[in-house]
Amino acid sequence: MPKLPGLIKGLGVTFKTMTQKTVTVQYPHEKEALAPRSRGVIALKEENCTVCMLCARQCPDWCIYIEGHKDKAPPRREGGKPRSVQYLDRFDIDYALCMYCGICVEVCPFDALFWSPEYEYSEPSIADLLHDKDKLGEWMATVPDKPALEVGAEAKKGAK
Amino acid sequence: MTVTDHQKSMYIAGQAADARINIELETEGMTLNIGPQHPATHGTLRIVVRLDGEQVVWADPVCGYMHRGYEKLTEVRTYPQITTLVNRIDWLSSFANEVPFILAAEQLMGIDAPPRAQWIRTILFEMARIANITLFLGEMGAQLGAITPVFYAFRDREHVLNLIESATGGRFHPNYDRIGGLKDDLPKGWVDECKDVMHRVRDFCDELETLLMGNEIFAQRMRGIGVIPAQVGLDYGLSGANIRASGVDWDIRRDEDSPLAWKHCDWKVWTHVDGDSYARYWVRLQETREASKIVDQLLDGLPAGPIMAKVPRIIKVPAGEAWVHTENPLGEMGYYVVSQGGLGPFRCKIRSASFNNVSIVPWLLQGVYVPDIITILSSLYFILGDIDR
Amino acid sequence: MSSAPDTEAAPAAESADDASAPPPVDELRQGIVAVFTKDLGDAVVETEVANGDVWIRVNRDAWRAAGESAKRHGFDYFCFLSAIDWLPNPDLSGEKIWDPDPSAGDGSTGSTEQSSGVAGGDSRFQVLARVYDVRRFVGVTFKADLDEAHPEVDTWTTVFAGADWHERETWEMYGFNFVGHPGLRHLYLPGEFEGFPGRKDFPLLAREVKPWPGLVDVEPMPGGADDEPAEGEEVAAE
Amino acid sequence: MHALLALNPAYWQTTTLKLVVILLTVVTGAFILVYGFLFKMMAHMQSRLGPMEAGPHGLLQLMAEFGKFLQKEDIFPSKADRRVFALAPFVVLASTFLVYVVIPAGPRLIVEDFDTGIFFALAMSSLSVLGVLMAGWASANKYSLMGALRAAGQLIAYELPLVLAIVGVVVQAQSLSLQTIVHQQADGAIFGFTGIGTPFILTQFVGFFIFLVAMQAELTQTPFDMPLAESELVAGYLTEYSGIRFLLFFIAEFATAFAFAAIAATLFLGGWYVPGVHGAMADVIGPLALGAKIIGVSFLIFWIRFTYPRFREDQLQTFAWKYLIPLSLINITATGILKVVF
Repeated sequence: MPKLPGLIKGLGVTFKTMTQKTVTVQYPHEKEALAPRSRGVIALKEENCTVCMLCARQCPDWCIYIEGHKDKAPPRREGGKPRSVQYLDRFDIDYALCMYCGICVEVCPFDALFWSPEYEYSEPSIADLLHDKDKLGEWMATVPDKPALEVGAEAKKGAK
Repeated sequence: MTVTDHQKSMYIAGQAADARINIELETEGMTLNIGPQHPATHGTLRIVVRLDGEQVVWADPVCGYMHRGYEKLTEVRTYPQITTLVNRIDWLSSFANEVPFILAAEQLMGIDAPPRAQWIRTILFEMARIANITLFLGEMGAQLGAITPVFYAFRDREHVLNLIESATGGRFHPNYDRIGGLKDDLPKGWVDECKDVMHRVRDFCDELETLLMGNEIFAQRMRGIGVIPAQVGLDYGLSGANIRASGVDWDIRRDEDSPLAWKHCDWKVWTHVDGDSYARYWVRLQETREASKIVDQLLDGLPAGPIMAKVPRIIKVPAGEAWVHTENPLGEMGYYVVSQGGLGPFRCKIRSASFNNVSIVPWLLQGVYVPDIITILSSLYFILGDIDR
Repeated sequence: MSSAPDTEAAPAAESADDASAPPPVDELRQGIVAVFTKDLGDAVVETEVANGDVWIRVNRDAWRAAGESAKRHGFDYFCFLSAIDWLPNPDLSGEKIWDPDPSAGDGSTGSTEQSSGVAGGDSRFQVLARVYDVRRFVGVTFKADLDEAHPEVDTWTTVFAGADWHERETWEMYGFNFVGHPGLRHLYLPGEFEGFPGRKDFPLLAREVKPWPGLVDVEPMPGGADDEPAEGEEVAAE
Repeated sequence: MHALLALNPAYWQTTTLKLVVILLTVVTGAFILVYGFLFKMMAHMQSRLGPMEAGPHGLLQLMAEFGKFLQKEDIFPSKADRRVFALAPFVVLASTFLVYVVIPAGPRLIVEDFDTGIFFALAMSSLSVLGVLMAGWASANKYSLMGALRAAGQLIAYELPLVLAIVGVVVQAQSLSLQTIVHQQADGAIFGFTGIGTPFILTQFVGFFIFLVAMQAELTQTPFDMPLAESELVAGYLTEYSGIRFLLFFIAEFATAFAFAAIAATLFLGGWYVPGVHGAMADVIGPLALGAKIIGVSFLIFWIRFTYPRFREDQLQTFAWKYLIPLSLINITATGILKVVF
């Protein structure tokens, strides 16, 4: 005959939990804020981008498509020669393929890509997951400023 | 009244049908397919089982449904790209997969990460262990029919995942480890938050202990089921809690001088003598408690300093071969990295724990009842990504 | 395979080259190497003790003897068994992994001609196995060169029961035939899969199907005849 | 009830009235159990909220489930034995409805007061084994076959302790009819104090414990839910059922739980009797009292169901034959001796 205390204690645990408050967050009504550093979506700061194609080439999933062209730009100093600057025509990230690894954000030498903890951008059709340049620009608004580091940490120069 | 031919043929057909049913029922045992979509297998593992009544005569796991060909992929990728790939092998404790790979690359390059990075790596390693094993502790109850523990496991595991996310950015796939250190330092207030989450993890372990371990039905279902003697376990290359439950006192964190920070805190390696499912569950429960104690001690002694060693921006690992293995939550996970000085490794053999842990199943399942198949499978605690790579 | 006395055949620079200051003598591991050389005699072709690990390369036909002697000397934990295909990686410098400064050495991913790793060996296929002693906490990696035409070696399943699955996987991926294995059948791949995907010459189809987005480059200046290199213009490498 | 309505309905009117009342109690009973315990209590025991979206606090969730099952296609496996497959849920449902015939909810609120009331109830409840076997065998699926065989073995094994547990009560009440059992409990006295009558739980607590355990097994609920062991047999004998037939099985399961809880309340907790209430008032308060007692008993059942893991097949059988049956025999002899002495 199995001795009772073990079984009774088990019942006690479930009864205690029944009386305690539940942990459910009812999603559509209440929303839980994500940590500022969590990788929800990639935002593009267009003016920083110099079409160096580094992110498209380092992306393991091949999901960044960039097209750009060179053009003459007014010289910096009035007397100088017109500068040739590279303009961005197309910068698409296909979130259907992206695995949120963050290599592109890290490898970008000109700080044009940022992480934002936004996560509510699911689409009924998978084609709309290809975010183009201005959609990525919109995400810039949701990029939090860099959180302070823990005590004892040395601020890395230019850490994203 | 003569019997018409039609009646005669109908009669013979009826007899033949009865005979066929008898043959089918009595003699030839029933072949049962457990999986590939089955609640007891963590992912897509199919086990073909030949039964005689309710007892297993012969069992053969069929894997490969989740085979992504990692070793082939690593040959065409650079080291940072492989770090993102590699934490998808054992997706429950994904940070724990990155560490041995990065250590192997660092060993080849002869670089050492600064102490603060090593300590934070160990903290996140132990938190990945907690996230992995708490799911097992709750889910083992579900395999035996108790629905409630799973929810406690997920409830308390959520806090650990939130912490990992606030530090690394990803709940399941942190991609936080770099050759020479870590990507970023911890955010403000992370250490105190981590302290009371560890406290909550210990409460969860006590709660599970009263709810399941004390429960006589649970003990009756688990004791003496799926006994693995130490020698057979070693032969099959079982590692982690599976081998410690059979009495082998071996833990890579304590017995090998790995650059991580396990040697700075005192903790105990738990072993059990029986080697049955109950022992495996018990050892894992103690390991979760030890892991939370390790994290507490590491948090207290976290040294200040840089998070990243001096590393060139484009990393070229010099030629050579390195084998680094660590004590992952599922068992011993190791990478045999062969490098020829390129951006990516020339060949990277991934030794995952669950592959060996499941290779013992044909030996272990002989003469076992059907409900015990599920108990034994869950007590071995494998993850499909780990088996199929 | 002529057993060159201890000179490194590998052209690639050895990490711990013996020429300079002799590495700190790690007596535990030297002892192990001594035990195996005594036990297996001349079957041991080459040994290597580097940064806390032991490699032993044995003759192909002494493979099972090596396993048995390992088990006798306390290495009863079977870690893994796999294979290395020393054919150089298909040329990936151009399109698959992009190397920012192509000037570095001979192409981005390693030498073009076949090389071999620690403890030498010059055949294309090498079988690789590792065993571990859970009491002294030390492990040994065994290697053996296999003939390229039809690679074949004795099975370890009689010595270590765990080798069964590993050998099935290696047979499936690299085409090594394990003599005496109870049932060499597919472990991961579907039944009628032909070809050995593990080998270096097996194409990785996933990357042939889709053009690489990194190939696209910035279009030159419209009417670009006179684009004299202003400072800081040609920053992107082709 | 006739005085209440002050009219003299013909026989067929009373029977249709009884039929309607029984139908309503079965459905509301199942509704209360499913919503109250399976949805809400289980959720809060697992620190979650349970259904909140459909209706205030998820009250209409069952309506949604009802609708969902109705519009789901009623699939018949190709090799299934069509007639037996179609009939199985109705056999189980029939056995549930028949049990309600003998349960008294008030001095006059009873469908038919048989002299052998409790004997009839148990006989009807053991009919469900037939339905389960028909379902398991007809769906031509390995899992359901094994589930059905396990169910048959378990239900038969636990029929015995169920019956023996009741013999103690019958010996003490000296009658098989449920109405008299309730009356016995109403006007007994414990050492002169007649306040709460003598609910048999005070003297028959061993019988009550065995009845609860055997009831848990009859309802195939954890820790005795081998037939529906989801982690091994996917869904036991219910694997091939879908649509309206699955709904019938589902209602039958919870209606039987309600029925058994009602029998347990009547036998051990004094049924509809509330101290100090007699005559016409008892007809009104009676059902409420019985309802409260049923809720209490089923709270116990479901509490055990959500906490314990599952027995293995042979442990389940040994537990029945080696522990429960000897214990109930001892209980019967003890009651017999005490009955004679006092």
